[in-house]
Amino acid sequence: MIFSLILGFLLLIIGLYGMLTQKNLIKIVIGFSIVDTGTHIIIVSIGYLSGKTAPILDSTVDLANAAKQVVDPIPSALVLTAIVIGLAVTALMLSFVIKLYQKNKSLSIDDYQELKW
Amino acid sequence: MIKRIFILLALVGLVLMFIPFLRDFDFHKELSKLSSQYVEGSINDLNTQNVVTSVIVTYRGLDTLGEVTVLFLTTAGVGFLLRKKKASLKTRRSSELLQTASQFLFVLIILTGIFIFTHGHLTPGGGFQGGVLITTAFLLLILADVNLKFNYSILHFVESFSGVFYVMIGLFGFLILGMNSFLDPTILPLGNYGKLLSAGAIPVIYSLIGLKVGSELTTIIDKMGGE
Amino acid sequence: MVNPIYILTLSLAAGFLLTLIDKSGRKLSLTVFYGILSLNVFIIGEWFYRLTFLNTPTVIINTAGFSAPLSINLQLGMQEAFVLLFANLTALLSAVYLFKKFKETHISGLILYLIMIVGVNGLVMTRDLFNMFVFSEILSISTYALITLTETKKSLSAGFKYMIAGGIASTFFLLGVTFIYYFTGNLNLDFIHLGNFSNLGFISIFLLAIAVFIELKPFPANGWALDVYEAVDSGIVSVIAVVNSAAIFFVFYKIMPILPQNFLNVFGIAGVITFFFSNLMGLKQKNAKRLLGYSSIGQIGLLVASLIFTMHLPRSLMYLIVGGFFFNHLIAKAGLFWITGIVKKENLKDWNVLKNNKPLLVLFGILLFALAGFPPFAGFWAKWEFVKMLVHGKMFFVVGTILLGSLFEVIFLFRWFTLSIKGDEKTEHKNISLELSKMFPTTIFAGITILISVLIMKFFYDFNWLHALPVLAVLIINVIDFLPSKIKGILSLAAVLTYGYLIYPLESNIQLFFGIIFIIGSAINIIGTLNRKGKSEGFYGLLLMMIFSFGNLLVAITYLEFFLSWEFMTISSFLLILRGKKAQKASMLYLIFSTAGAYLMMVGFSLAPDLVSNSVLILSISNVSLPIAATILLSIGFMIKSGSLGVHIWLPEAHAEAESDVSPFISAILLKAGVFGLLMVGISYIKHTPSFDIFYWIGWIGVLTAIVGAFLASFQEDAKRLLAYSSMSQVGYIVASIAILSHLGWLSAMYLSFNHMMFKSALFIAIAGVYYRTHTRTMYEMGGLIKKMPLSFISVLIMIIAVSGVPPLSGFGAKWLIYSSFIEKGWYLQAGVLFFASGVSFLYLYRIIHTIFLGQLKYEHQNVKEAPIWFIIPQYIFIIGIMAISMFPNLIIQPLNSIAMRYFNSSIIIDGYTISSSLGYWNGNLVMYVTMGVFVVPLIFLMLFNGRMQKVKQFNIVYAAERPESPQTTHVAHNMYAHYRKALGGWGKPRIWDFWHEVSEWSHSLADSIRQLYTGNGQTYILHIIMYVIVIYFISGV
Amino acid sequence: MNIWIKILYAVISVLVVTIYGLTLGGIVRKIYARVHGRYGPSVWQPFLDIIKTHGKRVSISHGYMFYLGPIFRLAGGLGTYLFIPVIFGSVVFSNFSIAGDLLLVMYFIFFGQLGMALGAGEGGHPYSPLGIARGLSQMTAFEVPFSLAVIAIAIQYNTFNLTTIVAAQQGSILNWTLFTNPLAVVAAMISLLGMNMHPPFSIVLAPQEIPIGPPIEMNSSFLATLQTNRGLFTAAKLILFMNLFFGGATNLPIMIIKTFLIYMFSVFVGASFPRFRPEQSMRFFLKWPTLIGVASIIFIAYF
Repeated sequence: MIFSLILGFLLLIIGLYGMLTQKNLIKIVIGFSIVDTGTHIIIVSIGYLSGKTAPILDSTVDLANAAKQVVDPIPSALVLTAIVIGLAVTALMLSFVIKLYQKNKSLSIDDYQELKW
Repeated sequence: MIKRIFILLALVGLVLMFIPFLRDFDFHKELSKLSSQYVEGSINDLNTQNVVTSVIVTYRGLDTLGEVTVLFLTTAGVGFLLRKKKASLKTRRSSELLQTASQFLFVLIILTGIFIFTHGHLTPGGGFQGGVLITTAFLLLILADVNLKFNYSILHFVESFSGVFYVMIGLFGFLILGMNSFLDPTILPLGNYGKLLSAGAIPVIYSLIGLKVGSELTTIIDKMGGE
Repeated sequence: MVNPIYILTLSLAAGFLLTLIDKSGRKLSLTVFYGILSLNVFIIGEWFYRLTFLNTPTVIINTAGFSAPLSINLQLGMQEAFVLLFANLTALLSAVYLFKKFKETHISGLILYLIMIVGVNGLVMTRDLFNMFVFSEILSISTYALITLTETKKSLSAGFKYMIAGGIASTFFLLGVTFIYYFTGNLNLDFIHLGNFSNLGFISIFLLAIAVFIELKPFPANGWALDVYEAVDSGIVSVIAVVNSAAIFFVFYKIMPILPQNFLNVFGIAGVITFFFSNLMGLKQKNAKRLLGYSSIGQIGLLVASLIFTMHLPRSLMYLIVGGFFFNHLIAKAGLFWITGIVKKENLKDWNVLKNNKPLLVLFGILLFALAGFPPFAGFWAKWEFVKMLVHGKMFFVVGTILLGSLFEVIFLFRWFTLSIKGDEKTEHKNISLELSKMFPTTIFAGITILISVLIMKFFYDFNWLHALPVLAVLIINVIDFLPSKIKGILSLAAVLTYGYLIYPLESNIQLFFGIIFIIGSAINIIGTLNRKGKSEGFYGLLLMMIFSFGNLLVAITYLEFFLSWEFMTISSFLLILRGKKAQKASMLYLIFSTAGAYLMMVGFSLAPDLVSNSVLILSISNVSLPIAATILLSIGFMIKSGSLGVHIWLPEAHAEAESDVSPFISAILLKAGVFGLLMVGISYIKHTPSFDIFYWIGWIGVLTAIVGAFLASFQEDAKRLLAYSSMSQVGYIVASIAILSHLGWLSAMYLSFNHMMFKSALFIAIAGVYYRTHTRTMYEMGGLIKKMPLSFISVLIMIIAVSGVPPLSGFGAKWLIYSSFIEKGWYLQAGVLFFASGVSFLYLYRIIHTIFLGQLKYEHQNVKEAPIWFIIPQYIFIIGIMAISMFPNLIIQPLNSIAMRYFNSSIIIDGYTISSSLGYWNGNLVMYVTMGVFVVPLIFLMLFNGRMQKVKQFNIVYAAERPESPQTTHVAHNMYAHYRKALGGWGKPRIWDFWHEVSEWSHSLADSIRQLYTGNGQTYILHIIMYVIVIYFISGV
Repeated sequence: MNIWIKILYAVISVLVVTIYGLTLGGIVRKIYARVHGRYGPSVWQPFLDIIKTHGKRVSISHGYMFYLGPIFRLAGGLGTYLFIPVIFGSVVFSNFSIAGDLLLVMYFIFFGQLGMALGAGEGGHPYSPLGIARGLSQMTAFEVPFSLAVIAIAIQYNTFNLTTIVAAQQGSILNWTLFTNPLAVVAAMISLLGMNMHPPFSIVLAPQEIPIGPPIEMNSSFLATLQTNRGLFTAAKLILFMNLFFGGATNLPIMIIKTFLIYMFSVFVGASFPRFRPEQSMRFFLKWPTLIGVASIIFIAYF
């Protein structure tokens, strides 16, 4: 599905734009989430085969000829892992944000650049 | 301003880089050889109705173990980051209605969650999805009462042991079936295709994953919720 | 044999259980924690042993009962085992290092650490691309969390930047993996083939590769990494810099087979660029950990480049190069990061606390030398072979960039080192507490570094034991360092003589001659060091190392052996110079120039054709025709060591600031190593006359060195500096005479070398004696010491006559030979300049003897005594030597004649005591008798007829009928040749010094402006990464 | 030849030349006086001076180097002279020229200067080192054109052997270096002005600034030794120049005439010009005479 592919890339770019322009740490994390989501959509969409069903081989699928009737299960499997990992990273990022805010009472990324050169 | 231009340039560059994918991408009409093998294998070797599940739990079981580990790590990481005692928030007690409803829903959601992860090899869903559902149940409780205290020992116990059992099941395969059989689900009988008790150890693994994911996510939400 | 899957599962299970285990006490959980880490090391260690030494085949472990590509498989071969062994070992030792932290911190810290190692192990072993992603995320996430082990604003913000950068990189990775799957239908590395890739396939591969590459921190997309290195606890940062980097580097290694060649080339160059710029920027760095960060990033760049450029080499060589760099980086960097955690000082200037802490200083030194790629450490061998390989591949731009980068690295690392030893004395610090848990891992790593060096020397190169002698000397002397310095001195003297005896049979002819200069000269000079009080810790070890390296130069058979000894010589002399009180800057200058010279030599030797014979290099080199580029590079390298004009600025500083009994070694002997080398180049050169007459220009440089050195010497106020410039001038003569490439020329070069060794040793020792008594080197602060130190005076008198070339002493022989050879060669104008130089030398010679020994004695020196006997003895040995060869020049001319005859037809006739060239003749013996006659006759006359003479007191002079008010105003000594300076006008300005100063300023400000890239803003870093991806994408031309 | 006879010849040679040199010194003082419009001392004044100073009752020494300084000086003069073959073909006046060539002579000149400088240095008087510093500096400068000229000669005759050089100039006056290599002679003659330390190069003993310069502390016998040397050393240098550039001499009268004329050249210049400052003197030598010397080398070597 070319549209979902386009959507995925679009989200990716939008997310990056957010990460690059937003000053608020939480918004940056959100940007990252959007990038992640975009990636996931891209992954899922490449597994799509037009006109085929989900790779769950219950009674609706002819078992003898199953491989001809279902979409690619691998991207689905991969995306699941990717999602979980994305979630994990996001959670950790948010914890960092919380911690940073607790320590410095600021959510602006500009306040965290004393390390340089 | 200059930074803006650079940002724009960077994004335009990225778009230029991705454009070939959108322009020249031609979708497969057939499953890849590997996928076909998975589909066949899922039926013949693993007796698993849900091919995605067989891929996740068996063929790419190491990934999944890693994935669980990632979640576990996140729990540990969040716990490590937010390791200071959290302060009790002063809040108005939530209404009776909310509490009752949430407790009612809690049981329902938990049961649904359990259903989803135990049927991971048959229907869409599985350990992760079930685990997440279970978490939502706890989230509901937390939302209803912010100062809710969980019994951490149980949570930890579930978390630890589901993980350890998962690893142990993996190792059983390895010990029983040989050195290439880490995480081999055929240590348990494969059962009948399409039944709950089929697909060897897959449902067991998926259930353990469900428990682990549920307990871990709950811990994460609990940790972060208090901050 | 434990299945490697246990490495993953045991740690994992332990990680899962630790929360529960911890409930029964931290002690138990710590036991489990360290137990598992050690078990990992053990398992992997066994595998490494089997795979490497028992030739066990590579194991492949499939999972889930299916084989790849259906299931994910793990692979454990020799390379994996090597990487894992060191990763796990580092992890274990880092954990030991963090023991205190782990005892107190939340249990999650232990879990994170344990699982991080799972990530590393999995990442290295897995063959599945997506699985790599999962393991790399395990690694990253645990690292992110561990960054907050020390919870500061800095570490948190660094961690956040790291996460974002890592997130972006893994997005690219994920996209790459996805599309690779789409285009190849596979995720397993072993099943992905390049053959049928479409354009999109290449882009996918590119995305994957660039993601890994970004994790390797290429310049300039690496700001986040620097911040992490700076902000994070030393124990954790060593894991990040070493273990993580190693794992990701290995991932890069794994995906390399599927990368197209044009990507690899681009990445290789990008690695080189990273190496160069990181090290350049390191120049400006004041913060110790960030400095290490820059170095670390640079090293990874080098590692990548070396991997890519050595792919086609034979396996064993590639392992030496890549493994050498890898190992060197891993071990040294971890150790140094640990030391930063022990010292706990951010600013380099505060590191002088190390001064009072010998064990730590030794560790620091070992690791730093290893990191900088000095022998005998692994990095040295890797660099040598790598440069050789690049040169053979004609990749000169890469070689140049890498060597320049290495030079920068040496500069900033050793600036740090010298500051630690010689930093500002004023700042007082409390002593550093040496916790066992922190010292233990550091010591282990320093030990492993040495061990590996030994293994490489023994098994890869199979060196003669002689070549390890310099290092052994240091070690042995260190063991007996508790003895008083006199005993060690006598032992050293014995050792040097024994060494000389040992290598004597290996020598012949020209080597024997230099052997006398190097070994006998050193032995006599050692007597001067016997005056040391106390223990002089470390001194004799370094001294022996230097002397043995001199000797080893003579018996070196291969280029590498020669270069090895050369580097040992540099190291030891650098450290010896550094022992001087204010020698920080001086030793740095010396090191910088020496290293630059060494790098040029390295390229030069790489260009040289293989040696055919198996005899000593100085003999076999005559069969080899060095290409013109090699000749030039080697000559420059040797001329740097001999202090030729343009690259001489290290020389006065080093001579002046070294301890006064070290200076004679540096001046009289070390410079001759350069002479020896130049002679060696000349030997090859004369057998083959290339079209471009390089030695003509070397001759000019030598001549100009002589005149400029003489002038500079004349304008000094510092006695040792004066002597140093004098050495420069004298060696200029020697270089010029070598460049003549004739029998007479080489005869004069060797003759003067020998003379110079004697008179410059004696002069420096004399000045050492004066300094010992008066505590000043500034000449105008002295004066009239002839009354107090007559023996020293006589020695200086004889030596300056010898230097000046006034008959009847041996110096005249040198002058006679040199002018004859120049005229014979037809170098008339050069000879004119040398005449001028020899005239100017009278200025400084008179100055040094007059301002110190003659004129008015200062009040504060009324009570000084003659120099200690230990200084007098060597001087008089040298006087005897000078007198002997003055009286009987044949003693030395005859053997030198026969040496030079090996290379040229003899152009002199020796008839009795008369030596005749085609131009003139000289009878040293008769000149001596005539001089004695004309001297003694007036003397007797005066003694007979001037009996009424009376001695007068100090101020009894014809002074306008007044008594001078003080010796200071009466002693004409300060700025003695002011009028000459005036006469020279613009020619008297130190332009060369200014030039090098500008070079230094310029590179530092360049470094400063480039590092402004790293704004510290996380978003900018993301932008860098994205821009970097795009730029590399378009350069690779996918 | 018996070594004792050789020594006897050397003694004779030295005595003759010393007397000649001292007389020359007297004549020069006379000439200077007349130029200045004075009557001037007797021509024999140098001899009288030596006898007088030697006979002084008070003699002081500042130390052993001070004591040795004049001896070094005289030995330098003696040695320089003794290594020069004075009269071509004469056995008596061939001296010890078999010991070494032109280079030996050139470097032996420094022997006395260095020794004297050291002796004077121990005197402790500030004028001594001041004068020495100037003298050494000027020496480095005038040595440049001189050594260039010597190199040119070495190229021309392909030898440093003084006897050979003189031999090559025999036969006709046109064989003199003066005519065969005029540029070298010009360079060398200019540096002779510096060597003789007459004005404008009299900075070492400059009477206005550092009265009598380095020997200021020297007295009695020490001074007498120096004065003796002055005669001998001046003559030695003149003989060297004569040998190098003016065909040498085949007998004593020719030697006396030639050296006298050479000396007159520097006296003439000295009487006509005021004194340079030190740096002016050095710059002078390093400019034109040096260029002339270089030109002479280029001319002789490449044309």
